[in-house]
Amino acid sequence: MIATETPMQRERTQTIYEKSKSGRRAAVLPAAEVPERPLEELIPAELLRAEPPCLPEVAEPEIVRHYNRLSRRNFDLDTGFYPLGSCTMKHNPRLNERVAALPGHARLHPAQDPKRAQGALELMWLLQESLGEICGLPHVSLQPSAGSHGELAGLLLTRAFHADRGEERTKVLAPDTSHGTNPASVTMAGYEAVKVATNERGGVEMDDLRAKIDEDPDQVACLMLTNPNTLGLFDENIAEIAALIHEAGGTLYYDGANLNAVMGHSRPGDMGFDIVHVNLHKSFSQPHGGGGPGAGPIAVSERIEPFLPRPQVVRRQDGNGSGPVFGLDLDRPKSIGRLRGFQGNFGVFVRSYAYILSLGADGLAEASETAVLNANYLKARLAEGRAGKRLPVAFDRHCMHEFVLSGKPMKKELGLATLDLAKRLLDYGFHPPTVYFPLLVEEALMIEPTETETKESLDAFAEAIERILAEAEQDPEVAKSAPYTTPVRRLDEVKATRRPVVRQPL
Amino acid sequence: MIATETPMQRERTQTIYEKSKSGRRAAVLPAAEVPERPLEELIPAELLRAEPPCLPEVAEPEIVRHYNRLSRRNFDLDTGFYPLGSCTMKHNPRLNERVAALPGHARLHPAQDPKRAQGALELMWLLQESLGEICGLPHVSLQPSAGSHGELAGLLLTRAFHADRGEERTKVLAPDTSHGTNPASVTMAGYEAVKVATNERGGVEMDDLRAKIDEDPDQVACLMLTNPNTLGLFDENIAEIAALIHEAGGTLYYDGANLNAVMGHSRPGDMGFDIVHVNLHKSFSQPHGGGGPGAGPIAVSERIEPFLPRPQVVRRQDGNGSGPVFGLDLDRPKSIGRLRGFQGNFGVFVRSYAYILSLGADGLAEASETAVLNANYLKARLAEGRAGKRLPVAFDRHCMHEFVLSGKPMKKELGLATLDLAKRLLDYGFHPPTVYFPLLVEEALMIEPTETETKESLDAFAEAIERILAEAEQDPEVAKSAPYTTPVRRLDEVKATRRPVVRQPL
Amino acid sequence: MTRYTSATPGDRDEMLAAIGVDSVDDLFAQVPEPLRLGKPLALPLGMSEAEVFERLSALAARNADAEEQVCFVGAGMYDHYVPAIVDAITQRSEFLTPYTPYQPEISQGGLQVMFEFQTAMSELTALPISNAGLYEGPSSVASAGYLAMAATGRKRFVVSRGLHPHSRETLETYAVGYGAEVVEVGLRDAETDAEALAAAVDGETAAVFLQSPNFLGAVERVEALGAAAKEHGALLVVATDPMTLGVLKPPGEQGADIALGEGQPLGNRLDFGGPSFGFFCATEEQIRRMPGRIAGETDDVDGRRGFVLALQTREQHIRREKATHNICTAQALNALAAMVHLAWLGRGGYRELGELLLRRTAYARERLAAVEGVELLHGAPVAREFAVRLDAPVDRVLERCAERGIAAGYPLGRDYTEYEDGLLVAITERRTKAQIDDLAEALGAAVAAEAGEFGITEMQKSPVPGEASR
Amino acid sequence: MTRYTSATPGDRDEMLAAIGVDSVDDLFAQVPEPLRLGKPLALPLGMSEAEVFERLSALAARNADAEEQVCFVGAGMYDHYVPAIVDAITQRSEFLTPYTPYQPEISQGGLQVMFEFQTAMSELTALPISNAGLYEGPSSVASAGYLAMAATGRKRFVVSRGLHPHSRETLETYAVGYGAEVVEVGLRDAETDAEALAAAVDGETAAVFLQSPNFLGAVERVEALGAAAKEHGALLVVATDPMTLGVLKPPGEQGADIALGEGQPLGNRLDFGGPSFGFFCATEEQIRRMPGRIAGETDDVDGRRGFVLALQTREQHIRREKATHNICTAQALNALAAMVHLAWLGRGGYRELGELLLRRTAYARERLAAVEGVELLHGAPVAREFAVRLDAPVDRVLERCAERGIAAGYPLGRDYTEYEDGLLVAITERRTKAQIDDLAEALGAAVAAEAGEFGITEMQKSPVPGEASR
Ligand SMILES: Cc1ncc(COP(=O)(O)O)c(C=O)c1O
Ligand SMILES: Cc1ncc(COP(=O)(O)O)c(C=O)c1O
Repeated sequence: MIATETPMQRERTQTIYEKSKSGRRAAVLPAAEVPERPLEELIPAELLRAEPPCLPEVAEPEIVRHYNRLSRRNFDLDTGFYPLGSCTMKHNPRLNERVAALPGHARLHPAQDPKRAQGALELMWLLQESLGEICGLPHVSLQPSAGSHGELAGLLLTRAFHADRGEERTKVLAPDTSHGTNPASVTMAGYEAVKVATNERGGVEMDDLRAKIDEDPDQVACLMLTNPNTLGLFDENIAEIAALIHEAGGTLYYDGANLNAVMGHSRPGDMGFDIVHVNLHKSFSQPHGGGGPGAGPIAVSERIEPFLPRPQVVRRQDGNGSGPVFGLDLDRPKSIGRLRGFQGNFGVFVRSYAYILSLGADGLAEASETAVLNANYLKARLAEGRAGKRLPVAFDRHCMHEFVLSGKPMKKELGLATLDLAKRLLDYGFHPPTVYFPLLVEEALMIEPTETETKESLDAFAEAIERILAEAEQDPEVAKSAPYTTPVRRLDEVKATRRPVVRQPL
Repeated sequence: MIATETPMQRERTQTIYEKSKSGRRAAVLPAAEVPERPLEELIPAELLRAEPPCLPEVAEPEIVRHYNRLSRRNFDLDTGFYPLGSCTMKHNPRLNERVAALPGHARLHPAQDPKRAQGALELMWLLQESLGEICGLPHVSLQPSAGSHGELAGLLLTRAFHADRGEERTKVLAPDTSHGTNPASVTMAGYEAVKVATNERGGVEMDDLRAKIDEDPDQVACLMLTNPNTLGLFDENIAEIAALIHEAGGTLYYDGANLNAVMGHSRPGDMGFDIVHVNLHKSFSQPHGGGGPGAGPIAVSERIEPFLPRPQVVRRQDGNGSGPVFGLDLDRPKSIGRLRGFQGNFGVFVRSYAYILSLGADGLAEASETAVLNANYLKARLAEGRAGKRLPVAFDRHCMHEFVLSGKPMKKELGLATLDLAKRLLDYGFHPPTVYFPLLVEEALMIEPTETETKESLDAFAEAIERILAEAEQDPEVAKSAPYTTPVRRLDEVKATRRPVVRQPL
Repeated sequence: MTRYTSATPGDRDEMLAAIGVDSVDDLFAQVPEPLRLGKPLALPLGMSEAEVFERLSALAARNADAEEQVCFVGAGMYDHYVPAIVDAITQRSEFLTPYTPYQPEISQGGLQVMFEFQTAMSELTALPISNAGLYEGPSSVASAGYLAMAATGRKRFVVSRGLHPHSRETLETYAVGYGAEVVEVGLRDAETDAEALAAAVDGETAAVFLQSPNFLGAVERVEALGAAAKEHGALLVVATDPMTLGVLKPPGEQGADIALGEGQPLGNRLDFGGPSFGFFCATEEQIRRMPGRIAGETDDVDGRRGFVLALQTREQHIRREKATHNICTAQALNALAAMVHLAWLGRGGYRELGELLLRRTAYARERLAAVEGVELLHGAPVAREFAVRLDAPVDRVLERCAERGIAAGYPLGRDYTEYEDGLLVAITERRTKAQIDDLAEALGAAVAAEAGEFGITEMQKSPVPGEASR
Repeated sequence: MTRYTSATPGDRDEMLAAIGVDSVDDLFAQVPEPLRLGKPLALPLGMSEAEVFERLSALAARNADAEEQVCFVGAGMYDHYVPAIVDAITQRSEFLTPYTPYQPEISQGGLQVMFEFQTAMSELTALPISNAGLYEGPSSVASAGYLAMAATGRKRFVVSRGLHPHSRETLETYAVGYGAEVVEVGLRDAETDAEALAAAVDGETAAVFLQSPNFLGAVERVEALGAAAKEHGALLVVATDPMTLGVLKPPGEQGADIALGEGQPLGNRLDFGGPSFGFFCATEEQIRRMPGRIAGETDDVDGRRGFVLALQTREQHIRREKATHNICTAQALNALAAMVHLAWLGRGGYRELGELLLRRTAYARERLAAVEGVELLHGAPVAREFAVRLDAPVDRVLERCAERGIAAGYPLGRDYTEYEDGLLVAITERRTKAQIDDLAEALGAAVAAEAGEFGITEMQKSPVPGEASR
């Protein structure tokens, strides 16, 4: 039998270091043009490096080939369906890359005098205004670098807010469905994380919430909520929840990872949230880059505003009537201070602002609508046939932009874990959904199709699931040893953690 | 047995038309802003189109996916070794793409007043000067769009040159090793193509050349020669050949497809050539684009200059001493006229000029040197072992930048045609060499590694050939049914020509 | 080593040893001594990437591109917006760096693109056969002449003066080669003189060449004009602007045997004139005489659908001196750009874009006609480009507009002595109403200033927009 | 439908039928009525691609970027030349559009890049462990604080005033959260005051934070300064500039427990400050306390080599409130850019670039010191950035230089009240000798003009370059 694996599937991967040969290089540098003085004249010998660090020595053609070949070992959104729940893998318009690359953006130094960076500051201000409108909150800071950074910011704001009133609170509540970053941020911000249970409708269990508050209302600093939550369900009790928290004196934090469900339809500010983070790399089409960059701007209510990080982008009416002037406001005495260097991930802002301009008020609302339609349609498709039996939806109601299935019956009846299903999906050319999250659903599969998928994609995905289940009824081993078509298969993750090899020995 | 073909290998390809659904679209257009008058008011009804043409209706995400997926069905130079003889598949620097994309180049209208296109004209002039120096000829026209266009230009120049002297000649000579475009250009330029034989050293058979000239020297308009020729061999008799042609009153045309062998080492002008075309998409790193764009500038001797196409880029000393001014010279009374619109493939000129600047005099010479070294090394590697026996080199001497093997023994002894070997190479991850050309070598394999390949690549290629031959000794069917790992295998080309389906029925 | 080569001194030694020579010079020994250059080329030494970038940026900065000047220049190439996905897709290594798809198994991407492109161009022109693209517009016209000679056995071309001057000149250049005669027929109020055309066509005529919209922007009555060709058995070759075929009756519905043109408006940037591509469509009858690559659909040994280069027996690499054309390397990447642009527009967008151009052009034409010192050069219907006459020297007016950041149009005097006062103004979807208004303002001011300076007498102007005509 | 969505009215009907509802509104019924917005957002309607492009181009045009002004501004981010292959590779869909590699089988590309990056950063810093990157520089400093608290059980940080002001401020912001105290130690002739440092460090100190080259450009004696930390069992955290480690002794060879910094100089554009990445390297001891993703090498079931996310048990998605950090989405693409840039430089090029910076910086420093009205702010050794004092108000001088197309440097007064007259000047390989000479000229002229205007008395200048000092 002749192998039909492609040469790329077959090849043992080599690192760029393994392709290195002494003396090769891609870079030619400009001549120094200035006197070639010995380095020791410039830097004390004991502060000089004896041997340059080991970097690969490879000419340009092989660098290009190396990374091009590596790239083909990735699955990506521009190639196929990527329904990774909670991640909003929506289309990444190339227009956004084009405008981000304009030299006026890409080669603008962050310390440029604001007077000579008016375009950049205006863009940031416009983005702030837009996000504020979308979130229904009056003030925005663009500084946080991602969602988790926004969470930390929100908790530091909460601390400052309470401190300003002479309070010091210790507990932050979050539902058991919350994302891992929520409790991690809580700890990092010096609070104690308190878990709140989920009710049978998939929302916050109100009794438990009340109990957790009542334990010691004065210690409740904040409730962090994702709404729709990670089950893809809108919490029907949100108004009451907000009232309870506010009554206790806490702030209400909105984890905006799921904002894509409600843009132009419902606003966290109107729901009573004080602080919202927005993941520009989710709802606002910043490409995910294999794990970043992103940005996690926060929108806040009036009472939180004084504490926003500095600098803050502001618009001032110029004295001489020549139109507004944009500036960086550093003079914010109550500010929690900086969360990072300079002004944030500006390149991400450009992309997301281009996206907002492209879609506009109408397009954003339509995007959320279609996201919800696509999710409910795929849910309906997966309620049919084998999937309906083996992979029931965790909470059986209309979902928003995503939904969670449970692989529990599949595991019991076919011996197939959710992981096996995920791995077999790879052979069908799909990125699997998020698996084993949220934690309260056994063998969870969290599916977020996003609005940019066609009905045909959704149908094809549903059919693939159906075929995998049919296959498994015949022979569960097929999925249990999957995948078969990828360059590597079922890697030993335990080994990688027990005896970590995290760099190449050279 | 579970298929290990990847989903992309397995999938039946669909055209973008087959992904179309009425009403979908990617483009949103700006509003007209002007009165919405009925079209009939603007254009007589009988000149209006009743139904718009059928174009695919697809939203942007699916367009991106469609073409990204299609792209993965191509083998490319940035992924692997591509020793396609006569094509100089050398590295295509991304720097060149970057400078070509600068708005000052990319958005410059070709009819812009030369006064406001001085940068572009200077660049063209600098490229002309550089190519002139490299070719050893004083004048250059950048206008031809590719090699074959340059050939046609050269023959039209020859005709004009003779006409100017009151002569009309009818025959153009070219060796039997010449590229197909040579005789095709001859016919297109209204000449008769006369074939000259090749001697046992791989050069022009001098007796045959003399005979063909002597038949009727007055009818010999031109000899077209590739030097080194398509066997990769430098014609040792070139001086004598030039003398013979010039004596007969003909012009000597240099097909510059193989210039990559001699840059900075030997110049066609010095060899006696009157007209040279240069393939910027070969020697000067313009990417091949799946079959263009390229450019085929011509360099000519003093006596040919008056006939060059118009417009010609010229440098003038400005009267007021403020430095040179560049212009388009249209006032060329003896010119053969235009070969195309505007000024040629300017974007290609930018890339090639960037390449020349990058390499410089030293780098160009080194490139040719390494090209010759790589070819001879690979030839030596393939003279060993099985390849040495089954695939002997057609002309056993040192080659220049490429060489030709003959698969005749392989075919006789193993039943394997050159085509089979080529197809099996696909499974090993290599682009095959040029096959069945030049015609005078039976079962020819024409191999041009180029200077930008590593020794490791050459070794790997030689090993693959060795393994394929070893495999074939065991079972020739393996190669005869190859490839196995490609999305499709051995397509029916006869059907495609007999009953051509050249567009999608809609 | 340069940065693009990898042979280290160690590699060299090993390679030379394997070859069995002492130095690379030994390999160059086959070049006769007197022909070896023996000295460095008189070119600068190599430069770093950053330096090359700076150098070329400095050159680019000396061009006034369409970002710097609002561009109303057309004349065959237009400042359309090229969608970002066009760049993203054409810059993928997999499309950018391979060559002609000689090995179909590993070239299905490129081949399928060709097939899709052929389908789209065939749809646009309403002719059943399209190739995968030629170099560019004018040389495609010349290629049509070569085809027509082969198809008819005749050697005479009748050409409208409305055909792009570059096309006419290129056709003449080629015709000298393949030995054909070119006869030109003049214009009447910017449209091809039908009577003169009918008189010029005879039984020796291989082809009649028209362009619509023609160089002055006028939409020609192709069908009526083509009757003369039909009558005498000549081919009707129609050059056209591919951005107008969403609204204008396509050549294939007007009796054209061949429809061709400059492809730049579809997805290709201006690039100071190239690279772009020429499209070339024809009737079934001409399929085996077509120039250039053509992809065809077929099956593989397993019955899977695939694409190959079809009808290669027309081509130079098979047929050599008997080939239907000499073209080899063409403009595949540019055709891909066009295909992506067309897919992006889609059926609806393509149509709408055509309408948008028509309406904005009508607006611009009326707007300019209402300007003092500017009048329409002709009253024929136009699609996206039109001609005016100026009451002041065109070059000086253009210069004044340029100083205001407007490239106001193409001076017709460059090619037509009879229109020394003519200016050709082109509209794309990038030209907003505000820019058109600016143009009108600038032209008016420039003409007035020149008139003032040179004391040209003001002419009586028709005050009602749209009624202006000569 | 927007241009990015595909649901046609027909699709919608079919989908709604499958769901069993009449309209999408029914799906939104779960949002309590009062919380439904019920009106359009107060944002403009969507725009065409060309319009968005024009709009953002117009904004970009209002920024003076490093193409418009010769950029001598550094302060943590530098105008290096980013090689073209960096863009080509990072813009490949396969790198640009996937997310974190949770499914290693189809993410080997990204995972291997992380592994290579970790190797390279480990080499640069001479520390054995590197993560795959954090957000950016200053927040990485704060993350080191969090690690140090966990490692030592202590809550006190001693920080050099030479640490980037943004890093100091960010550390303080975070410290308020996780409850640590920050103590600052001042500078002496631009270097961290060794005595004051030794005095500040005590048995409660979790970490000592240094930066070398520090914010004023001075190369610090890290090893000597770090002794105090070692003595008291505090971690030594060293922020550094990754472009200097080809020539400067790396933190790992000077006793650092953690080396970190802003990664922008490696392959990332300025982007008005982000996105870039923070690198974070440490000793073996800290491996299970590291923040961020780490790729590890392993085998698959067939024994094939592969890579996975290693040590995930540190991370928030596994450990939640017990995680070593809260970071999730990081800066993978920026780390890829760095890796490609480093591979492009290679061992030799990286070293040479470091040398080039050193030499050009030395030249620039001497050149500026020789200018009337400019003197060195300190005489400490520098690598690629140095500080001067101006005999005229810095803002006004900068303004004059800006008008000449030069961004002359970073005004130290923004962050250091003690250096109101200070200017920080940064050099990259893009800054040519000619540009440096221009800068000297421009600064001289500006100071003179301001001095003239404001009647500041001229100071005695040391006439010999290099001898200038305070
Ligand atoms: C629900 C939820 N919250 C928070 C986050 C954290 O956001 P980020 O990855 O941008 O830090 C994520 C995404 O990863 C998420 O899905
Ligand atoms: C030897 C030779 N001559 C001429 C040509 C024709 O050049 P082009 O393809 O640029 O028209 C080629 C290449 O294709 C060639 O290899």
